[in-house]
Amino acid sequence: MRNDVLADIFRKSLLTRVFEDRFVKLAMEGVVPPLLHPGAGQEVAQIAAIAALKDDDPVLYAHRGTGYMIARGVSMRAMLADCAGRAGGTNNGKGGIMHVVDTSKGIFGESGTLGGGLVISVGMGMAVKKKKTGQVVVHFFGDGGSNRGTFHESLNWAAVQKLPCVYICENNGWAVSVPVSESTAVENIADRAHGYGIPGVIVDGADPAAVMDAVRTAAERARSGQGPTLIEIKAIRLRGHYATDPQDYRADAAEVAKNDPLETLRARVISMGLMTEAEVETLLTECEAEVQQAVEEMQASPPLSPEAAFEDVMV
Amino acid sequence: MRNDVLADIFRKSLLTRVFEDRFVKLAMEGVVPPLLHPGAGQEVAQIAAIAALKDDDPVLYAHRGTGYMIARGVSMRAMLADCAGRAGGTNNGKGGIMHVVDTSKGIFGESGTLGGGLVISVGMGMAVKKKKTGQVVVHFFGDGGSNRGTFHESLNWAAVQKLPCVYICENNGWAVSVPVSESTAVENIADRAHGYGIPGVIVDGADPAAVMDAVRTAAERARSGQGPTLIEIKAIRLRGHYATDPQDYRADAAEVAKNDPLETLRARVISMGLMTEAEVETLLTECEAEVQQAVEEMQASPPLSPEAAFEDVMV
Amino acid sequence: MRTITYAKALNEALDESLQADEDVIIYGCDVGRWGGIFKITGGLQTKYGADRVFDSPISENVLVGAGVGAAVMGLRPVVELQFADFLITAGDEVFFKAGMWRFMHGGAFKVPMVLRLPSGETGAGPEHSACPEAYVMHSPGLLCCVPSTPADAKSLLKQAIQSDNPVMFFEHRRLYQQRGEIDDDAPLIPFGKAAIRREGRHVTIVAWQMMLNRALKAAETLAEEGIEVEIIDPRTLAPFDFDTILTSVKKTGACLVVEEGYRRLGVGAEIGARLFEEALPYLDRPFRRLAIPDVPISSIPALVNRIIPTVDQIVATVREMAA
Amino acid sequence: MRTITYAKALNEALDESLQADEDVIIYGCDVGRWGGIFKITGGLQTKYGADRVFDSPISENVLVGAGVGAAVMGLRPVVELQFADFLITAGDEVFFKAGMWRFMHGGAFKVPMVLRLPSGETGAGPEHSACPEAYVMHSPGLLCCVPSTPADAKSLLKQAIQSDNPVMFFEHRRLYQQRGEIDDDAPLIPFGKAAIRREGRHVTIVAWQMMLNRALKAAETLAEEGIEVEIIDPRTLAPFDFDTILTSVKKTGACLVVEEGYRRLGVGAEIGARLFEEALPYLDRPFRRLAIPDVPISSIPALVNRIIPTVDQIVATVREMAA
Ligand SMILES: Cc1ncc(C[n+]2csc(CCOP(=O)(O)OP(=O)(O)O)c2C)c(N)n1
Ligand SMILES: Cc1ncc(C[n+]2csc(CCOP(=O)(O)OP(=O)(O)O)c2C)c(N)n1
Ligand SMILES: [Mg+2]
Ligand SMILES: [Mg+2]
Repeated sequence: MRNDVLADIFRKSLLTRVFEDRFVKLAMEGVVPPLLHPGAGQEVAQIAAIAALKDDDPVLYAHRGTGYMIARGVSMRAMLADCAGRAGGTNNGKGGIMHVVDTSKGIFGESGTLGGGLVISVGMGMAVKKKKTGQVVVHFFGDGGSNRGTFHESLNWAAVQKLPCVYICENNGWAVSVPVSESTAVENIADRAHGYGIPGVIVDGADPAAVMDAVRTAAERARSGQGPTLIEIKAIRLRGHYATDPQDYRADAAEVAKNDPLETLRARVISMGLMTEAEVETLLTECEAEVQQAVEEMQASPPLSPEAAFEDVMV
Repeated sequence: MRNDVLADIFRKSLLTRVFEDRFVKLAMEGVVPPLLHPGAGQEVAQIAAIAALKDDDPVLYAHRGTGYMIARGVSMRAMLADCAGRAGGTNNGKGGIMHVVDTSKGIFGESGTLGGGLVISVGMGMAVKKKKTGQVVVHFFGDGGSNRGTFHESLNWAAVQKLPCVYICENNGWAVSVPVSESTAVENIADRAHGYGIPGVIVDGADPAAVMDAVRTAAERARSGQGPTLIEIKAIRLRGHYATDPQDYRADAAEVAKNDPLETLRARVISMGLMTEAEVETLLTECEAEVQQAVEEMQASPPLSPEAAFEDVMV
Repeated sequence: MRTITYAKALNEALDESLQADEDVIIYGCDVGRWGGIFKITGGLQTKYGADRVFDSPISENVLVGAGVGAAVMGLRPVVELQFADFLITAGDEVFFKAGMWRFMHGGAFKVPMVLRLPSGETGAGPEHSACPEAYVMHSPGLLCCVPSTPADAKSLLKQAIQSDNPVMFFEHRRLYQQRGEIDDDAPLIPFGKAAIRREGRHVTIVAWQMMLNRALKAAETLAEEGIEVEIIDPRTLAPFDFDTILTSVKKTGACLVVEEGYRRLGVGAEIGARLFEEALPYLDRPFRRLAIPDVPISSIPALVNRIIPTVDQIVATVREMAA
Repeated sequence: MRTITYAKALNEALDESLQADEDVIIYGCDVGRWGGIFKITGGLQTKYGADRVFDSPISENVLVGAGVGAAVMGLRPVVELQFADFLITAGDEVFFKAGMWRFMHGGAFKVPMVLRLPSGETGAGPEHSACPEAYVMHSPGLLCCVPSTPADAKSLLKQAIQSDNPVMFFEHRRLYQQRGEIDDDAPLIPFGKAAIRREGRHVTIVAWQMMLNRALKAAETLAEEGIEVEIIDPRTLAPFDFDTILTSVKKTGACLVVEEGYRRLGVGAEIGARLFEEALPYLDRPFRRLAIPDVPISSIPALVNRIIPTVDQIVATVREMAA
């Protein structure tokens, strides 16, 4: 893995963390609704995965975090505007943080019903295959969502058609308050690849190089017409399911906090000599300033007209 | 395998074949609608599977054939009445041949949407487990139906809960006109068991002893609280998808006809000395007479009142 | 008489039903250990054990379908979907399996299951915000409850669990914290019996749940102007107590339906059509409906408030009708 | 002018659309090699290749969902579900994904997909027999076609494929073999324009597809008795041409809706409610609906015929209305 790539993953992961922490604060202040599902603990892997793709490979995501968007350079101001009901958002007040979209950056949105994006990814794969655009369609989703029937229908048909799709399951061990072990009959979601005759790969979500490798291999496979891959990222959920979740169902929170992949990456970046402690501090300050600016710009944007409720239904 | 059991499987398979062939004739004559999906080629395995169960193990089936019902002794007269719209049927004109039901014989019906029975089986498994009845819930379905999302959701949750369920997929190579290879990403449906941490077993549908063994093992496993099993029966579809299907999409029909499991079983029963050729002929005549009697009794039953259309909606 | 919240009323109904009948089980995402994302099942797993109150995977199709299967075998499952919208996600299981499994098997089965459906706007966009009662009311084979008060919530939920038919039970999230009196000795409210929440003689309003609250507020303002509205809360949509509406409209000559569902082919459409069928000689003034104007539900309060009927709109509409 | 069947008209529309636009693809169970279980896609795979016309697994959720995904990326998928009922089975994908993917992403996408939905009674029971248009018409974000003649079928299907919005296209199976004239030079029929199939002055009947045929037959009998009905075929239910109905009812003063869907909250409910809202001064006689009386559809002809409106019922109802 190239050093500059690693540094960039660190920078974007840090920015994501700062952005989401600020988002949660804004939610507490009532500036935006508390509907963010923080991605803390998963940003490094999300951003590493995106780093292994081409910029125009379309991405569908689930609800956990904004790493995908930050990785692709979606405007933080716009995401905040989506939530605060101000002009200049990505979805004009229709979808809040759940449906951030920016097709110019390959961000293709989210299904509010879990697993709903899987079926869409199949059609997107059909289209890029037919149009021979060379793109790979990538869908991120959670362990919980992988228990929906759409997972089965989608992976099967994508495999039959050898579609250029990459399925990335971020297994963070929880679906709201339910641990994977109580909802899912296998330990590794990747084992399910076997039922579709496709590769199933497990990677450590704290290891950006491993994530990039796996995604790069899967994307190459997809691009060369060999069909989809299922990648399982072993992840940790550092925060609650949603911003204000008390997590009173959870005993592992403190334990998990010790293994924050962002901390691991920070230490690595420093130990590798890519950045000094001081440079990391400076970077943090820069991230905070960047987020601050986004917040201010968002707040300077006019509120959406209530009449926007009637727009965007049909062409 | 005991000889008397084998002979009984032969007898019931022959009766099923005779019954269904007569059904198709009645359909041509306009006595019943042509909605039967003939099970020819699959009866031996269906009946062998039922032979491995206890009489009160509840069975859900899909649309292919009537072997399950004949095996359990459901009245042929009643099944014909269901289709001809006469009194004395099992579903009072509501469901025709698709929804034959006789809970006293453990026949629990069919979902008209493929895969719809899978989800129901899970709840039935939950109930017999909770009530500790010692029953095993058995669901038969086709290869095509196994591509529905309900397969995934059901097998996962049944496995998580270690429900006393046995899933039997009759893979006859076709879903109407679509060969399995074009719709399904794996060669063996049984491989999908891997994604649910349960045993996946493949058996030859022409070998009743093998089918019985597999089902008995699975039922024991289920009864002892170890959870579900997925059994794949490699089957052949001798007839068209429905009674009058021209099968013009199909090149393998003649080839397949050479391997009729009922013929194999007949030869075996004779070669083992369980029956003579003459006894088999007599049995055939008896089956025809039994079917004839069912037809006559059905025709002697009064037609349903059209007002029955309003009954059975709610308790 | 005690005063409790709607949420507590639901919890008590579940608790007492679990207590009364060993065949009652409860499951759904997060309902067990955590007591549900809206905390309606709180404490029940601890009290009744994880074999009667338990969590499920995120698999709405099997959640509902298993309810049918369990019911068929003699249990009384109470299943929670986290958002009422998800009944669409489990469409086959709701409409064909719960609604028709008995029918298509000629009455061989009873399907005593309850599907709990928290409804109403959340700010989480169009898949998490609807009041999709109309789909249910259009479909044969399903009962449908829409309780508006803590007392009704408790009574109807107990009744639903005791029913031998499948019941779609809509709980409005915005009512969870609303308090109301409850009489522990009152008999259970029968299905298909509307409540007259306010008597009046000028205009009949039909409304339930959050819209009932708004109608009641509007009525106060209108009363000050001398306009007396009669407000009818259907309590169950299937069966539907049309007679109470008919009697009222024969008196007032005018009817407004206020609902939080989509307008086109909504509950109001059925009420309007039936009045036109059965009460034409009594209809003095045009029928009116306030409902979501056939656009999906956004995620921003300002936009959402633009499409869900408000107290002001109710007041203005009734004023026009009474003019 | 040529005379062709409704089935042939649909096949021609697909053929010409595949010919005209490389982005059109067709898939569904059995539509490829076999040309569809109702033979509507016959010959198309041979002509356009298996990468444009192809078979699918039995996976209704991904069939519809992939249509949305393909549409979003610039294709124009035409997806067949074998039975219109199955739109319930793919409820999430139909109502939330096709209907709302554009909306919830603030207009970032177009969703030019067509879902072909063969409807009407088959004798195969309640999951294979419905005309579930009402669910679609109740839901925002979807267009809805219900062509009744070969000419309409061809024109509306071509229009649907060219539309940048998702279209639910109901084809009635009982019409497939019906023949009708078609003018190859006629411009495409716009969405939202009803057809007056017969002019009259006593009673307005709204009906489409098989019920339109029955209404037309009934009209002949009634004409012999001096009762002249005006028959309106909406052609599309979303958008819905209410104005044509309004104009007619202002003339006749009486309206009967005949539909093959369930009665409660059906299309007729909406028409009745709107007339009551907008035409009260013109309404001489009570509104009437003939529809399936809110029971699931059986599998025996005698029982099915008891619940689907008949010519005789239409005649009798209009007679009462005109009396
Ligand atoms: C079909 C559906 N069911 C339930 C929900 C409610 N819900 C939202 S997120 C969530 C948990 C998701 O778990 P997982 O997929 O593991 O993602 P994570 O939150 O762990 O990132 C649930 C149950 C939903 N949005 N859609
Ligand atoms: C959800 C659903 N989709 C499609 C159909 C129509 N259909 C009925 S049988 C069948 C083929 C089934 O194939 P398979 O499951 O392999 O069973 P087989 O007919 O081979 O026994 C199809 C497509 C249906 N009934 N339900
Ligand atoms: Mg998770
Ligand atoms: Mg098959």
